[in-house]
Amino acid sequence: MNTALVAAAPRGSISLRSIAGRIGLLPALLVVLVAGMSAVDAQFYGIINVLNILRNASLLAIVACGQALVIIAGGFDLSVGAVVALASVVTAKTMAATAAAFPGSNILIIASGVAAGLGCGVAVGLVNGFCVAKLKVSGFVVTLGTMSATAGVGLMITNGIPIYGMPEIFVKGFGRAQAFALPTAAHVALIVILVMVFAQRRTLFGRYVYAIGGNVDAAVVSGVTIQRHIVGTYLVSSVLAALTGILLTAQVGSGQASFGGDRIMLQSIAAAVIGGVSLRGGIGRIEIVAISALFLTILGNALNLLHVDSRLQPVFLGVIMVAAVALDELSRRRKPRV
Amino acid sequence: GTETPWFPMKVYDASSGTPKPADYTPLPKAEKPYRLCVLFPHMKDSFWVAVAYGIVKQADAMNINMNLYEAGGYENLPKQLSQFDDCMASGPDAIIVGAISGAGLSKKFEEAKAKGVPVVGVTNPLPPNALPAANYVDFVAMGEVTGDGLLAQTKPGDKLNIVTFPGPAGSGWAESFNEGFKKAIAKNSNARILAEKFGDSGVAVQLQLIQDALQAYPGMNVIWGTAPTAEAAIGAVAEAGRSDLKIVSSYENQAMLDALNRGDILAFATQYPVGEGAIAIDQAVRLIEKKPVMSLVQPVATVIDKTSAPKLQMDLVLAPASWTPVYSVKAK
Amino acid sequence: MSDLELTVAAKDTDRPKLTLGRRLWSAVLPVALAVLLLGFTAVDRGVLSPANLLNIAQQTSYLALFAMAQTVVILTRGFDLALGPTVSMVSVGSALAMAGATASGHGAGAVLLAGLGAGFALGIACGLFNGGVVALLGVNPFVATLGSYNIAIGIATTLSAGRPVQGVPAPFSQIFYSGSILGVPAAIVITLAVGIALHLLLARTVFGRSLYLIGTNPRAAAVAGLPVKRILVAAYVLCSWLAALGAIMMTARTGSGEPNLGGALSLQAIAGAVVGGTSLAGGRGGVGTAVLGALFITILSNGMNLTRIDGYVQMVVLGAIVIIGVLLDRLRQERRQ
Amino acid sequence: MNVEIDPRPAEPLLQLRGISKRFTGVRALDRVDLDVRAGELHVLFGENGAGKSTLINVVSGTFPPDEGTFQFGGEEIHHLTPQRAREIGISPVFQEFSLIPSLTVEENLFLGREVTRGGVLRAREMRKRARALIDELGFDLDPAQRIDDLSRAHQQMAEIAKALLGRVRLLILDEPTASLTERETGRLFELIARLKSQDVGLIYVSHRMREIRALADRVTVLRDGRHIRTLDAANSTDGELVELMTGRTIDLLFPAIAHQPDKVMVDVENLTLADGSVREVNFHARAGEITGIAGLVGCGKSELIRAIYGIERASAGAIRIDGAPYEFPTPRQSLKRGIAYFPANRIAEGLALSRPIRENASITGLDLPAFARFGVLRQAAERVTIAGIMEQLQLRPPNIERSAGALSGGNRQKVMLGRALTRELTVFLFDEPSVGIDVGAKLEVYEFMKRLVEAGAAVIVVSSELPEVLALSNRLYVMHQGRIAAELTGTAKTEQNVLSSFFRDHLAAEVA
Ligand SMILES: Nc1ncnc2c1ncn2[C@@H]1O[C@H](COP(=O)(O)OP(=O)(O)OP(=O)(O)O)[C@@H](O)[C@H]1O
Ligand SMILES: Nc1ncnc2c1ncn2[C@@H]1O[C@H](COP(=O)(O)OP(=O)(O)OP(=O)(O)O)[C@@H](O)[C@H]1O
Ligand SMILES: [Mg+2]
Ligand SMILES: [Mg+2]
Repeated sequence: MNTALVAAAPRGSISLRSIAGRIGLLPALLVVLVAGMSAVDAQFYGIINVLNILRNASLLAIVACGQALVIIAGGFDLSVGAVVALASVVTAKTMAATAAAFPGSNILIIASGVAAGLGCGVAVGLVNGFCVAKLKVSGFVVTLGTMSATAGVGLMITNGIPIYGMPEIFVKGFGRAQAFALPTAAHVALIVILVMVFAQRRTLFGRYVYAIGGNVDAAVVSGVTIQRHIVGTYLVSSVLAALTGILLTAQVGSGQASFGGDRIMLQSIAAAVIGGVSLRGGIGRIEIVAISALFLTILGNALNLLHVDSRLQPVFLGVIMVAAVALDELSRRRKPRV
Repeated sequence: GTETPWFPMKVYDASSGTPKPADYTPLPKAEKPYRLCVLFPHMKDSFWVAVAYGIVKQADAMNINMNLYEAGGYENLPKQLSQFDDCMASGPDAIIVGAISGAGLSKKFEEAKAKGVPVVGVTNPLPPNALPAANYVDFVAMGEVTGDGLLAQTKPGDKLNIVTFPGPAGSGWAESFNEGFKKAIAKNSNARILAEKFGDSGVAVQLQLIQDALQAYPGMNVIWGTAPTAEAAIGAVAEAGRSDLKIVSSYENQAMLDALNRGDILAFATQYPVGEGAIAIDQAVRLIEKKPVMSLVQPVATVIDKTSAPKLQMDLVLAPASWTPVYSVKAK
Repeated sequence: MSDLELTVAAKDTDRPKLTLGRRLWSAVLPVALAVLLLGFTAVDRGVLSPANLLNIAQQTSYLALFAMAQTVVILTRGFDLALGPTVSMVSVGSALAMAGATASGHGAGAVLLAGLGAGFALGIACGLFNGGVVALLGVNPFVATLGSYNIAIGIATTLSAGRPVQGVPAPFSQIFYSGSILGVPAAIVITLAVGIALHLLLARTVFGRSLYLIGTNPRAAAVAGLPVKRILVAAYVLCSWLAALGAIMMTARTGSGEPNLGGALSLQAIAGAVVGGTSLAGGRGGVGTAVLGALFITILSNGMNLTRIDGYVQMVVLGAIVIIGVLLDRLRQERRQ
Repeated sequence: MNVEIDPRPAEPLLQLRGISKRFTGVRALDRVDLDVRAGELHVLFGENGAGKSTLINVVSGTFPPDEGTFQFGGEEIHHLTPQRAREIGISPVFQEFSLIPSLTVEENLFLGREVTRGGVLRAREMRKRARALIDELGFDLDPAQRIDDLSRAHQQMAEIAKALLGRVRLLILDEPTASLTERETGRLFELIARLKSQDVGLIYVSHRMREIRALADRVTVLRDGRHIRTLDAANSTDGELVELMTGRTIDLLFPAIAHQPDKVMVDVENLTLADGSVREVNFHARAGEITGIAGLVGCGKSELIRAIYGIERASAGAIRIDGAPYEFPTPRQSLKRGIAYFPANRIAEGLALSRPIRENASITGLDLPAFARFGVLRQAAERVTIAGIMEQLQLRPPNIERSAGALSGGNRQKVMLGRALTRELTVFLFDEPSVGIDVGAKLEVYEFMKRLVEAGAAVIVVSSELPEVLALSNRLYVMHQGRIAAELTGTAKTEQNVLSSFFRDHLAAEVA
């Protein structure tokens, strides 16, 4: 290249700006929160509290990762909460049934339960994906519909009554177990996050998810197959939600239709959006979403440790959430480009 | 199930304002196959399934038609209002309501009265004299019973450091339970409430609250809260290695009974929800037939612990595990 | 392949000549509604009775009002998750104000004013917060309104101590609920009036026009000199004000201030708007779509209640039919090309 | 270059017969025939909306044609998809870019044909190949930069590079120079020559007569979706082509504008922008004259006028409008003060595409009593006014209730210009006014400017098309790296002088 003809060298500020722009303020806020809490309350870094935080953050992070993927592809998954509940119920019910049929064969019981739970995720994910990709109904409406239907099925199965009868080892040896000083859920979440980060950065699927969310028309004319990948995002999201349902079931020791609800759905979207995923699609990184899940969990934990009145806690949570994102927004505010 | 008949059932007759012990016995049959609507806040736990069980069994026994609607949860007051309207539009002979908010339905009650449709309140408390007939325990009193139950099992001189988990803020019942419990606890100077943690009554939410409370209040030695609270607490407490912690539940469900039998919890309270459902049907029929009716029935709320559990008439507390809820009953 | 065609085709808003087939298609949602109604009637005569039709109209009026409120902000590519908690907060706030005014011995008029004033003030405050955070701080609407969702819940339960607030005076319920004009119940009258006013506002005023332009292309609207921030704030304020009005009507309906009144309303209102054909991508929709969506959802659940479909089966049916309804609507738009 | 050479086929590389394509109410293509031979550059020529892009979309597999046959390399092709098109060597450079804004240049280059091993991307391999390709093309493009961090010109380069990745037998260029400056254009032309010598067929769309002259082997003229004639470029004149295209004779010269410089309307002193794209610029524009600004890509010329209008933030310096200081410009204030801005990107910053033309045209006038009273729209008055304006600008089709998105490029520009006629304005800022619009429309835009200046307005034109700014402006500023490098007037205003200002620093640096 003829260096003499470089008209305008790229400006130095671009790289700095893009670093700030891409990672954002969230990790810094997280550090501040952790440091502040550690200074104020020694309980905060007590081993049990840390384990609790990690476990709860892991559960949220797993759902949020799937949600983030769907949002990056330009969609929305409102059904995750209902899937968590359905998977929990179906897992427990299947285990109870298998345990009755083949008492004692723990491996078979657990395998069948987990498979059935994940199967629910696969089923709902496929329905979501099919309706969005093939029937071209907006993701919001489709998942709103499947949210209602899935929750309905979960309640039809249980009538809200918890399901017991899982093998002890599933609860004690898996749900509440620890390995290398970390709870099971944290290991699962770590694996999920690593796989997702890898998929996002290093696989065709991840690349195409960005492309589809960034500009569908351009992706089409570039020869990207759209439908398959959209189905893929909804599938991943539902399966991860089902996984969370199974982990919760193992932890609590019973299958519950109350696990789902709007709460976990809203939280998962919040974690994704606060983690820098753009609701317009095309932008977002899984590792930051995981950090954001951790941030939200620690925030809730901190409010409890600080003995904030539980009726007023939502007020603090709301203000801090808005403030964090507003700060982030101001710090990365960039000039509009033509 | 057991063959013990439900009736006569021991209740308080609070029609006059002061509760008097009484025996409740329903009519054997309705004169005609009336059409009844039943409105529930939800059918998402074994508690409301138990009420439904009582309603369905009694409707069968009295040979009337019944349709049951559930609103999907305590956050759905507008939906219950709509269901009330839908019921009214279908022309029922009477309506039975498990109110999401007694105060919130008061206008509907007036409308039904104006149209001459009798309404019976079941299980959830209502403003005084809102309806011609109702049956529910006083939630404050029931909270108090659990407090008394806890104190009764405490050795004199033992310090009680309690965190309460009453249930969802703004639900009304959570606040009432909590108030009654605190009233009872105030009688013992060794008992102290460290904090009140409101939150949705799902196991997952309660679990997080408990985990945090275990950290925030290391001195806590009593967990008092909803049935899901107790259910979540069992695991969390075991995990934290705090076998000294006492767990008390403010109401009943299948899990509480099992936990009590295993010794995982100290006690739970019951208001005999199956009986409530059955009585509500009878009250409604009496109102339709203009027969004398006990206008406010209060089932005797009792606290169940390891010693009283075997004596408990189980089929007034919970529906049999084999029973699946039915949303409508057709008269023969 | 057809993806591109579709997305491109959807941009076109030409009005081709209406043939009979097209006319039928353009009314697919109303036709689906009629079919639904007839289907329910086949099972239960009561569905089409005048009493039930009035009942449907009355129930629709609340949801329609909330769906209209959402539509205002959805037009600008936003939404208001805090709508439900705003309703709860306004219900509690206005009931407290009225109870307070009554207690301090004011006359009926002053009590009513106190209730309305407190309710609308809370609503407008909520709208200012949402609008301010979205427009001035540039926070996306999801996070901004999820924040105020939490804040409003906290305020509602704290103010009320978690209990229904008694003391809503009879005249209040008289005016906003049980009253009627020419036999039409107050809720329907109010929603009709608000609907017409809002339609005129959207179709005939600079503000309304600006909402559509901003929703369609915010950058272009800003470059063309529209005061985008001010309009966004106004849109959120209008949305919350409408929510406050709905809250007041519902408080009159319940006769008490309810800290949980709005629990699940946010999503239901968004669903109402979107099912009726409002686009979450902004710039498309209006009063008509909001009312249609609300009507669709209300008729569906009313019909299922009257035909005695079991509670949880209703949820499954509702989910399926919502998807089918929107699918039909999409096919209709495709047909128009 | 990664271009494999096929033996020259006996018949045309691409042969289309009777291709038709309808959109809502529009017959975009009506039984069009087209032959493209290997090694030839075939220009598609026609007015805005004649169907050029539609034809290109059909050739590259984006739209299936409604009817007609399609042969490529002697083979009948059915059900062409974008993937298939690329596989057989058809490579399009689109007018509306096929780039994903949130991905990097390199990720975009390989989009749809990533190098993978078992579904896993081979990033290093792709980076190497991307860098090699960009170096070979001589583009000043960093493969690791995100598309939305790039100027439109750089995006155009990325789009071109994307088309040249892999084996190309037919390269399609839809207005590739619309946002390139001299240097890149030169590069592109070298490249085209090389491709031709390698027997690649090219379809080229442009509204610039100079380019057509320089490049074309044959020209196919389209009008209203119909094939009018295909002729040899060597044996045809510009006038002839334009007449075929429009159906009437048009004088192709720039209009003679009588500049009468009057008072200074825009006065910029020591202006520096917050993002550093403009530094310490002193600049003024007078009423009654056209002030031109030229410069290479990224020199900050757009940013300068955008700052005056209020969509870029200044960090130092002063702006005076008609002598009065203008401190914190915003678009709304600017319009009130009589300043209008016409953005270069009419899709991102100009139009609300799904809204009617009427609403798009009246948008800047909504604060005026002519369009609204007390916030209530006067719809009848609006319809009459806008219809009048659009008639004056000869909008085609003349229906102002159609959505702006259904218009061709030139007509979209007319809607933008129409905004200027809705209110009293004294300063007009044009950013690339003729990008993407056809010869006829260009002349109409120039006539429009002429009328404005002669009526005493101050007009500022920023343009990458040198002949345009040279011919139109009375005074011409040349910008370089955010600063004013020269101010040329009268006889000094020559292409040679502009180019030497463009490159002065570089030459100096090279000498040093
Ligand atoms: N997706 C579409 N939907 C509806 N009409 C369209 C669509 N695309 C193009 N048209 C119409 O088809 C005709 C041909 O458009 P096309 O874009 O091919 O023109 P063009 O020759 O490329 O013009 P330009 O020089 O402005 O790029 C125009 O009338 C245009 O309005
Ligand atoms: N080599 C480059 N690589 C990346 N970004 C660049 C480069 N040169 C310029 N830019 C970016 O482009 C912006 C300006 O580009 P732009 O092309 O819009 O300038 P311009 O002077 O208006 O040119 P034009 O009018 O030709 O578009 C600068 O803010 C800068 O960030
Ligand atoms: Mg074109
Ligand atoms: Mg520029």
